[in-house]
Amino acid sequence: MNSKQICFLSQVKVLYFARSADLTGLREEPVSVATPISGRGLWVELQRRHPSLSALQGALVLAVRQEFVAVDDDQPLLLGDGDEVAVVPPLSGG
Amino acid sequence: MNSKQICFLSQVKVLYFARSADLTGLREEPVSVATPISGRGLWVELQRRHPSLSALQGALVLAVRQEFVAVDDDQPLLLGDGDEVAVVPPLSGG
Amino acid sequence: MEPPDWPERRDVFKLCSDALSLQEVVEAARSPKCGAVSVFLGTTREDVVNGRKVIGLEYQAYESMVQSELSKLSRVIRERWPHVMHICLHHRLGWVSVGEASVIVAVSAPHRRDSEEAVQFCVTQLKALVPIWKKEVFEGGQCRWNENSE
Amino acid sequence: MEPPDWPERRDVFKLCSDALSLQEVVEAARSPKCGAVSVFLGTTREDVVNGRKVIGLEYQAYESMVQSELSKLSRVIRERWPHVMHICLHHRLGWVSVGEASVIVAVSAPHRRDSEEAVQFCVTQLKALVPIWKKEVFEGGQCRWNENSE
Repeated sequence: MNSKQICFLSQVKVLYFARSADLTGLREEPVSVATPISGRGLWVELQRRHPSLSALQGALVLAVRQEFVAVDDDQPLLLGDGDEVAVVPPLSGG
Repeated sequence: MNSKQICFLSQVKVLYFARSADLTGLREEPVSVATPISGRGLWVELQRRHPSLSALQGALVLAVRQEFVAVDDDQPLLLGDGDEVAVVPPLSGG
Repeated sequence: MEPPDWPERRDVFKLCSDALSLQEVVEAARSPKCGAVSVFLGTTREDVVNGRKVIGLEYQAYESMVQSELSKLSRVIRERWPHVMHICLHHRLGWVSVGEASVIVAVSAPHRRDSEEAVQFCVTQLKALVPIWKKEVFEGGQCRWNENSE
Repeated sequence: MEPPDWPERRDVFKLCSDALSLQEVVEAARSPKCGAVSVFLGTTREDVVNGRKVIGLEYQAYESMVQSELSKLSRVIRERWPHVMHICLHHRLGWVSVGEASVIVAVSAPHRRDSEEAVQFCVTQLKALVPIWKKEVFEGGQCRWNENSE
């Protein structure tokens, strides 16, 4: 790691819904991520842990602390321990 | 009466609703009219019987056999005994 | 999408002097073929006109013509929205206290755009064309025939 | 017409695993200040997909985010339709058989244009933004996650 970069490791709670829960076999899991991290960075990390999730590529967003974040968003997000990150496949409520 | 004109006398049933019932003090009455008669002719005849009805002038239509007819309509209508003619003040259903 | 051929399509129109039942109107409109039921419920509003408080409404109708106008209206709706399944409309007659429902309309369709548009159109046309009148009755007993402004 | 200042405005949002009550939703939305309640009832449609018959739906939600998205949605509705009084939305979770209601939304306002537009907007935004998912369950037990097409 480059010594000029300062980053922190936070343990976030990742929630899987609908097809993403089927693909990972999980409803939720704790995940350690280097923060700040972007939506894109989170999605790369989640796919690394669960390669099956790439089946959803192009058809999902994330929710970070209950706010939607695109999986190609490069805005850095500062995450704290216990923050919720959700995988949000296409919605079908109503 | 001009001998070339042929007309018949029919006894129609006139129905009064809403404000027209208040103005005439009637819910219905039998009225003899020379037929064929237009919407305009019917309205003239009804006002002759009940001058108070002219308070509704400009804000009502008639219904002849349950079809709306304007009070300035000159189309002749052939009425038979027992046909319904209704005085229809501005609607306020709903 | 081809308009479906549904022999079971229902029109249910009722004038009632008792309280309207929302459940009854919606049940009459529901169908297992439909994903959407749109409903309008019109109620008597608390109102003050020129300082006088409205305590209720008194409805009157030309009943036989109400039925014929509603049948015509149903034909127009089914022509414009051929996917509409059932149409149910109940309207109060006589005395209606403030807060009570005076009309309930429910329309079902497979998809909600049709039921939404049809129920709105139905209420608009009801107010414009169906021979029903209401009188506002004020505290103290005075009253005044109303006029739909739409 | 000046938007009124109504301290009693209510938002009632509920996720339920039992059958929805139309009466409860509409009662929560009614107000003596309002002449109009517009209601949408979404039901599970009898459906056949690729020759397989749908017997029901299984709903799942990100419950805490549903609440926060619905609160945001209410703020947007009240900004666009300042005359809207109450907003009530109940949504089923878990198993819903064909023919049962999965969602009921009711909105009240003094006049019907506001309640009609607001209820439609509410359902559109619910489908687009509120984290709820449904799985179609077919005869024989296969199933498939659904996707709102609007």
